[in-house]
Amino acid sequence: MASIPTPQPVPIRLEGIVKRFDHNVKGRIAAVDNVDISVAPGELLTLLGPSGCGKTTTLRMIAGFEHPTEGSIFIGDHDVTRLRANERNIGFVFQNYAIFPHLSVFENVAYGLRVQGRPEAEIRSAVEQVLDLVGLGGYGTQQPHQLSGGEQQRIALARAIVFQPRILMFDEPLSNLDAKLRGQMRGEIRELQKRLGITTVYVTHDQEEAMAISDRIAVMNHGSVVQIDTAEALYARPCNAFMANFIGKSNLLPGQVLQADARGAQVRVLDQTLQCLQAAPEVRAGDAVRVVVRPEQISLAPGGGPGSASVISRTFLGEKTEYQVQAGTATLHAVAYGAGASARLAEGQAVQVVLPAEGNAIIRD
Amino acid sequence: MASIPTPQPVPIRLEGIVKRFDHNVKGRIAAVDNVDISVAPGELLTLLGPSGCGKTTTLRMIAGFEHPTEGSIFIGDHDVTRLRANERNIGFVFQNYAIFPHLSVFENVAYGLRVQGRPEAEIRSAVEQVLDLVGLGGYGTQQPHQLSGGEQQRIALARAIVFQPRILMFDEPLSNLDAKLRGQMRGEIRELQKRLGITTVYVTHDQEEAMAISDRIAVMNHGSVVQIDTAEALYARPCNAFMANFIGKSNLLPGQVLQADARGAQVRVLDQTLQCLQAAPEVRAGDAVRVVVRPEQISLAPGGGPGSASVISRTFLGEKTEYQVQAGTATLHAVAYGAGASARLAEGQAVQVVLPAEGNAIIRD
Amino acid sequence: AGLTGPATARAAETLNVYSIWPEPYAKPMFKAFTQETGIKVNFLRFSSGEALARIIAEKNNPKIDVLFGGPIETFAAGVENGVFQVYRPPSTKVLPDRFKSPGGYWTAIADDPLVFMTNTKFLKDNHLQPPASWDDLLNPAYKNMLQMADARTSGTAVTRIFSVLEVNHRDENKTFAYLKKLRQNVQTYTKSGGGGTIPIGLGQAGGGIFFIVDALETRDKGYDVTISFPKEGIGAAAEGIAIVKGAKHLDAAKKLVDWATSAKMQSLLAPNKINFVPANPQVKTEPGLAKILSTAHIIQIDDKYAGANRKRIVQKWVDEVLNAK
Amino acid sequence: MPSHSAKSAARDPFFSSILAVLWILLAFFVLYPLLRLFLRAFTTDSGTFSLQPLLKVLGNPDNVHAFGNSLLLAAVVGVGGTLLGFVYALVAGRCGLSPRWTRVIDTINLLPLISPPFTISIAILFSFGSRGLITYDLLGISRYSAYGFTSTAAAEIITYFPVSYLTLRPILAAIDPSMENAAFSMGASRWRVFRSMTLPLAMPGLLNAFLLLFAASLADFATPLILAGNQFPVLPTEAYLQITGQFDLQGGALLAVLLLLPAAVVYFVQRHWLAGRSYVTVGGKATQRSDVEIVAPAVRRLLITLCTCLTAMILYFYLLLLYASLVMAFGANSTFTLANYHTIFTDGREVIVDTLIIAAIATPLGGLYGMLVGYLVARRKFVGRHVLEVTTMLNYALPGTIIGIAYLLAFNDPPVELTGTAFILIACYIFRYSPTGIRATVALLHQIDPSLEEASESLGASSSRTFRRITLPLVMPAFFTGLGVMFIRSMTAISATIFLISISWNLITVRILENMTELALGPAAAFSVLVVVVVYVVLMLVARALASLRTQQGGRIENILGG
Ligand SMILES: Nc1ncnc2c1ncn2[C@@H]1O[C@H](COP(=O)(O)OP(=O)(O)OP(=O)(O)O)[C@@H](O)[C@H]1O
Ligand SMILES: Nc1ncnc2c1ncn2[C@@H]1O[C@H](COP(=O)(O)OP(=O)(O)OP(=O)(O)O)[C@@H](O)[C@H]1O
Ligand SMILES: [Mg+2]
Ligand SMILES: [Mg+2]
Repeated sequence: MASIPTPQPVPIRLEGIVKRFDHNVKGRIAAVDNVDISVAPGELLTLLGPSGCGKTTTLRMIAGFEHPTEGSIFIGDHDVTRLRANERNIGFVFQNYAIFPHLSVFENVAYGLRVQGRPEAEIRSAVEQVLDLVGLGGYGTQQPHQLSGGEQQRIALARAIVFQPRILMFDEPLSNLDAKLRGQMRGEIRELQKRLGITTVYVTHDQEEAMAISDRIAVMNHGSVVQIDTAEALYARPCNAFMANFIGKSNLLPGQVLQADARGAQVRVLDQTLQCLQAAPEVRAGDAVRVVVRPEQISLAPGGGPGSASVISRTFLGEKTEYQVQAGTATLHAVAYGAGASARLAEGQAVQVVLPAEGNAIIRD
Repeated sequence: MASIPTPQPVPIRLEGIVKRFDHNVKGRIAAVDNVDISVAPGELLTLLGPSGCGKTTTLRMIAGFEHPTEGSIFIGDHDVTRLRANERNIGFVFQNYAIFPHLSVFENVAYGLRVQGRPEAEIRSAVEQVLDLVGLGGYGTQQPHQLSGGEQQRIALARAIVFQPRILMFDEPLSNLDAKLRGQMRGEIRELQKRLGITTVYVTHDQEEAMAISDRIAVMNHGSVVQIDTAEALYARPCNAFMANFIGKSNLLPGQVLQADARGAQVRVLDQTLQCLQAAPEVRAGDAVRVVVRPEQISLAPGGGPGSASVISRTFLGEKTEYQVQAGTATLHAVAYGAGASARLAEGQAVQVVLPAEGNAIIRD
Repeated sequence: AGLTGPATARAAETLNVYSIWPEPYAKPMFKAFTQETGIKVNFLRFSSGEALARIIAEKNNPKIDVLFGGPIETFAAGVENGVFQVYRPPSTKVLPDRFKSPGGYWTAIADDPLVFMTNTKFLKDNHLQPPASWDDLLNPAYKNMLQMADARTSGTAVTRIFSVLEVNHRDENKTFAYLKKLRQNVQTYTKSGGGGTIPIGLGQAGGGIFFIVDALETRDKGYDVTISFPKEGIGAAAEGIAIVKGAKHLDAAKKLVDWATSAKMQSLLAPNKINFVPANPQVKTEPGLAKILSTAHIIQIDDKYAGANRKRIVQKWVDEVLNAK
Repeated sequence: MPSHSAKSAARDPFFSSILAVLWILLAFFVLYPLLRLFLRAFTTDSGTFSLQPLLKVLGNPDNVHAFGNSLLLAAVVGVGGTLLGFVYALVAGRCGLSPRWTRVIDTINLLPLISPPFTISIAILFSFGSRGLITYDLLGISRYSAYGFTSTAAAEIITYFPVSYLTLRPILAAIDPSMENAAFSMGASRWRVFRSMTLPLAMPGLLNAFLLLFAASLADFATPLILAGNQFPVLPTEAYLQITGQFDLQGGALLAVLLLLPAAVVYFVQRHWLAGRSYVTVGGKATQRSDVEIVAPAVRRLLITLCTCLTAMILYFYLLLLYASLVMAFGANSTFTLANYHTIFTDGREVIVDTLIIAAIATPLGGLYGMLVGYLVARRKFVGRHVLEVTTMLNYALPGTIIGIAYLLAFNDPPVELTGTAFILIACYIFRYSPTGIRATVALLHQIDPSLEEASESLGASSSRTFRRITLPLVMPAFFTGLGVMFIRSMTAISATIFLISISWNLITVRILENMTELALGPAAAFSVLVVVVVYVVLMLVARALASLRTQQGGRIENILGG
């Protein structure tokens, strides 16, 4: 792409951001409610959360399309809260693509470069390069209405990255692409972002995509940030039940703390004693808690006997098979990978359930 | 939802469907090229394929928004190729949602029922029920422009299913929803579809979604149907390299057929002898073929020794960890699930690779 | 034409005029004037109402020097609005009283009698004689087939109404009774005095009452129309000229008024086929025109009476005739 | 898609300076003249301000009657003209006509708009009068009166419907076919789809067209002057007569002021209607075209027949005009002659040149002005937005006579002595005839998702660049409409012009009017034909130039002269 000197990466900081809208029934709602987020220079931070939780609204405020009702936004050292969008130098991929319907594919992508007044030859080569990158080489002269949904989305992507802004914002940029292309595109985005050190905020509804692409992930719910951390930390130590279920699937098994200290706790769950990580605030012996057990950590083996459970349902999903298992009063979700014996359990079959012995997270809500 | 007597499920049949468009550079291209598909009454068939492969175009022709350049479309016993869209009685979820911007959420959803002239009370209860179903209870009086991307998509969904059409068509109906909601919605769609026996054509780019929801899947590429079958069959016996890589990930390992008969073949791959399923057309001893090995079927164990391989890269993805492994000249993709020892291999580490002994598919392209 | 700068501030010996006489009439007059005096005349042509409305609106900073032509009605209204200045040209002495403003604001340059004009084919189709009496126009054969001017906008109409008044010895009851009956036959009252001539020429309407200039013009164009006069008599209206108060070229303006009221200009009317009757008694009426007029019984409309009652009568006409249900 | 973003004016220099300039211009060319007029209207003879004159005017039952007539006429013309324009827009945009036929319809339908003053009225008189070519010669009806409400309304509808057509065509073109398709797929009949999708989605266009037509009819004095006859007095004519007949400027001004009321009511009703609803159909996702036939074949035939008949009639009116320009004396002497053309090209040379110069200057300025105001009003939030919007409509909603007088009062005396210059004519045109462009732009912008402009800004483009590169091309059809109407009006305006022409600057239309009153139908017709030809040639050239400009960027939006 264009070869101007890479700009210095800049940090982004949101302080106490609130955005209220009028809702016809619910009255004045806070679509974004007191959000504090810091994005380090050159970092890729993902906003993840259920539909309607305020991701797009947050992103639009950073980009300057919407002004916060309260709070401040800093880019670098500058308070940009009241700055206009075109003064922020942000590449934005819109959830609805926002393809210019009157411009050809080429002109759509070239737009940002033309604004910067780059020479024609440079524009031409940069655009062709990025079109190849998104798999649309040769589509330059097509009109937007002649493109498929995914093709349009890729144009939106190409348009935002080609002019190498100081900051990139992606609002579900890959939602209409197939898994393969999505994987490839997210690789490209990540590679480019790292190479150029562009501070990036990425919105997705796809947990896997979030984990694969992000330095850190901010999970939002109902307009607030629930937890910000790296993918592994979020997975290993969800801070509450919402988190436990939102990033990956969880079985939240009720248990009783047998004994606890600063390093950890022993919890009795389903007649098994599990070694768990300490929670914050700390739990003490005797507390009733819930233990997070991931479906893939549960081993199922065919066979009845005392304390055995039974398979309620089975779903084949290619690389894995999902089960629902009734163990006492609890219904467990479990997964078996590959085509081994545990992948061939039938509905109604009696099984032995083994929970992971250690490293389990506790939640106390 | 509305309680009219369920209509008799109808089959759909496409015969030799071709649709050509003008492409500015490539000339006249066939977006859909000689497609034959039969959908059984009450079946849910998914069209799956890379972006731009012709899924939307196919769907639009079935719905009557576009006329095929060649070929015929049958719904039930009727040739509907030239029938108008409103005579086909099809619920359609558009890839771009096509929410009516001038109508409230309630009126958007109620539209189909109003067309059918249902009584007001019935409409009201049906709409409220379906809005609850898609998690948007209480949004009835909102205007579409006040909704988030995912919320709009759910309205589109609600609008198409509420009036219980004879046929349902979904064009990536869940692409803007998070995994959890997506899982839940596809469950609802499937349940509804089965209960009412509505013949359904479903377009998605998401392999997992396709597998979870479909009776059968038609995989398309470059305008043609590559393979139609159940999810398990497609996964187990991909007919070519494209299929092997498109549904799930594959290692396509070159091998030599040692011995073959109608039931199967023995193939020598990476110094291991694997029992494989016979391909069509059959392979014979001495043929050079490729064997499809799924990443999750490869076991990695720490440890060097003769024939050992080494880890090139590791990506943590929550429930699983992906590896690239160098085995001789071949680069293998492998996956380890859970948090066992094989999930903690480091980059550069020497590992032993074990391929699955039997049930492997062969491709001979 | 320059994009900016008022046109008035041009060469010294020019004169700016609004002409109510149409261009084909005004142009040869001004041309002759320029030849005679070397003063160039810039003029714009407006209908009488528009011309006066402009002059009134421009009162504080007049753009023109002279208002040329047009019924003295208009001039009287102008005097009321205080837009003219007193000037009595030399020929005032020879003009009858009817042809000059009592205050000396305007002077007449021509006279214009009213006539009945009918479509000849219409007469024939309906087996009618050309109307020779005011009452002939009440014939139901004319129902919805007459066109004549609206008194609110047209001097023609006012002259017509006063003609009827005079014929009826200023008995307003009798007059308005007649006018109301006449209204039954009127298709439309046109906004300008000559507005009905072409429709009558084309046969859209059967007939009407017009100034002789307009009637003869219609006939000269080739339309088959018949001109006749009522035996009871019919009025005439004078055409005037006046200098605008605050005129920027006063001397030149005076020269134009002098010239227009002189025999010199008025003897140019006939050669230019302008069918006005010269106001200046020193000029002889063109024989053709004189011949037509010879059958006519032109009556005097008393200026004092007309001036004093005009507004009231017009309003009464509007209320009782025009808006009658 | 939370799209209704608030854009702060304060931090946008392009925007705030534009706004400032705009307000200064409006203050000077709209508010100030009207203020002068109002002062005049509400000042008693003793020189004090008073409502007494107004009460007097209102107390006159004739005026009240005329007011009622005006409302009736405006309502009928507004509804009739809007619907007729809509029918044409449907035929052009939804009936699958070939581009050539669309162009033919476009071309002919522009005629009434170009019609120099009174042409339609006169043609109606000659065709439908008691000896009319159609009523008498063709149908044998005699003594049919062409005067009155019906013919006035018909003439105004024919004269103004092209405005509605030009406003609505781009609106229909911009409706996303997937909306209609979605409705179809749910089993809705074509009629229902039309009723519940096409019609409501075109609502911004329909309401704006109605507003334009309603106000235009309310302000039109020329057509009723000729056609209304005596049974059907209307306010603008009364005002005109008051001023030019009774020389009662005050009374005339007061009558005219009354006209502002209904126009304002209509404006607020349409705003209220559109508020809080969204009509965005040009979203960020481009939609595929569709093969669906929106209009049923039978209806299609019906619509096309209807339009063909009306188009034929319009054509006939103008052939009549052409004929009149080529004979010695219409109806009396049918000898073929070019004398009339000779006359206009010798005597009329100067006015032709003057008219062209003024139109050439006023058109681009007025077009841009209309576009800009439309954009600001539809897209920007700033204090006094609605006041600005109303202000831009004022000169349009008042009869031209009144505007002419107001300008004369305001600009006749130093220090702002503009009378006698071309400047005053140009200013008058720009501020009187751009509302068509404004309303068309506003209507079209209602359909366009603001995220497109946001995308441009996020790519670093300034507001002005975004405006030029994104907004402008997207509302190009509305811009064309504004430009075309502006040019046509500059070539044909008469009512205000009468008071603003000067010895240095005289215009064709004034000459036409003059010729008419001089009974010189021939030259009047020849002038009219000339105007029509000039307008077509110029519009064609402009359309072509702009089209080629846009194809370089790969545009696809229709222009004023079709396809
Ligand atoms: N109107 C058109 N003119 C020209 N080409 C078109 C037109 N519509 C679609 N195409 C092309 O046809 C191909 C198939 O389009 P289609 O919309 O069916 O793809 P799709 O499978 O739905 O893809 P996606 O998953 O990206 O939505 C695309 O390559 C597209 O560019
Ligand atoms: N203009 C508006 N008026 C009223 N409510 C709005 C408006 N825009 C957004 N909302 C509401 O604010 C909430 C947050 O919207 P937002 O678009 O930020 O969600 P999101 O996290 O991007 O969701 P999705 O994943 O579905 O796109 C939603 O519930 C939405 O209904
Ligand atoms: Mg969103
Ligand atoms: Mg698609």
